[in-house]
Amino acid sequence: MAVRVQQEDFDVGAELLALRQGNPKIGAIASFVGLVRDINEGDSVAGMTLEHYPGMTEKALAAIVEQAEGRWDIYDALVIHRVGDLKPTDQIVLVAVTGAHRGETFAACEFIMDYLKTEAPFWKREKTAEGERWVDARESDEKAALRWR
Amino acid sequence: MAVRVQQEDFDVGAELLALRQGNPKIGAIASFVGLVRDINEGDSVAGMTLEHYPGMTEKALAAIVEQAEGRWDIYDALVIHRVGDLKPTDQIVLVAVTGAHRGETFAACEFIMDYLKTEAPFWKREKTAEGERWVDARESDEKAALRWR
Amino acid sequence: MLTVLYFARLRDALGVSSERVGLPADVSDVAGLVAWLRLRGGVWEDELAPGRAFRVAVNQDMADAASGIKDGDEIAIFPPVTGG
Amino acid sequence: MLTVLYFARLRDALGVSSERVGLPADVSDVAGLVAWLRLRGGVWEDELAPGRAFRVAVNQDMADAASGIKDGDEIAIFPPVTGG
Repeated sequence: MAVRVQQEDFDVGAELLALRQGNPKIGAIASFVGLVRDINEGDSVAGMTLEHYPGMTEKALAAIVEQAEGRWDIYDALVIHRVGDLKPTDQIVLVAVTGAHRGETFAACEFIMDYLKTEAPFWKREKTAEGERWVDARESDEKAALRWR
Repeated sequence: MAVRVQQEDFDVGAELLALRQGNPKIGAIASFVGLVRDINEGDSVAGMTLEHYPGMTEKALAAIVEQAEGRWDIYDALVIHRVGDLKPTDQIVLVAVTGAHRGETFAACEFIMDYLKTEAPFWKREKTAEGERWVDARESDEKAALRWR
Repeated sequence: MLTVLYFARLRDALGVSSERVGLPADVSDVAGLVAWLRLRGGVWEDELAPGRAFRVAVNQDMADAASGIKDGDEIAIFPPVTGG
Repeated sequence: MLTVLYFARLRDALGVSSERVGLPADVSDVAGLVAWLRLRGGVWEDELAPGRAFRVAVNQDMADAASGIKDGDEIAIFPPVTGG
């Protein structure tokens, strides 16, 4: 398991390759990439700043991945989440899960994303034409996390 | 939408980048990579040959992607499936789906994989220590496809 | 005439990958064609017996027993698929 | 002493990112600490009012109203998270 919080961008292809290297029992890799969109809540977005709670963020992400590992038969999981200033089309987050079969890797990958959205201390501040604003939490994210209970 | 059946390997990072390039409304990319494992049904596997039905394969894959596009609010989808001789750790298949939000992209990506497994005319022939054998279809794959009905 | 294609394990078992056959007079659907092929006996009777797992496509679309067949069609018979 | 951290919109609204406070004598859980902070009035009363959406972590673990607090703890108060 690896969890990284960083300002730098990441190379999805290289990360997936590193994650599966050396384990010929892996038959499945499910992954998710979150990107900055140029629009949110109907307003055009010029960029955003991602704030986090250093120390707790890494701890929370590791706990989420551990839950996934306890729940599904997977081999490994990787979470990379960026912080700092980002602009539209920039990558925000990568979650990748390896396993023998696809069902477990899909479920674990989606579970990690859903929990990350509601449990990991990150906050987005958007730049729009009307100025900067903190992004509000979405009820749909709460619901997405609740369905795994 | 793009569907490719090819002998050559593919570069996941480059494919995902190409898929999202030019659309800053994309907030989510769910993807799946299937790999050749060195073990199956308890036997060690030295390699496999993937046969397909040229013409129908591409048509079947396109029909599956169209179903996904009709069912979920996604932007684009890509399916690459290799044929010919492959060895353990080789990439077999890539399915990638872009959209505004993660829920739709996860669902569409898993749907495409589940249908590909039961509807697209590919057949695997494995090389084991006891010789070559055709891989049997799995009941679990039938069940995985049925849950989308 | 029909083009009939066989793939994978079924092609190996039947020993033929493709053939051209005249549309038999009383065959108008997949069930009829399969029954007609079974009349060849031997491996044909075994492999295409009711209850054996095989799939049929008509003109590159998945078909079922009731799917119609007409002159000029491309029929394919193959085992359940195992890609991905 | 407690270390109390504030993040994101709450930090901006309260105008403080971190402070060190003596553990108030009658405070033993998250609910007690929040009630004590509300006594500061003004934005504290507004932002930490019952029904407002905020989260509290104790020693970097998500906590709830009943979670215990003891001398030396690191408490963080922040809005619902919006990463990913």
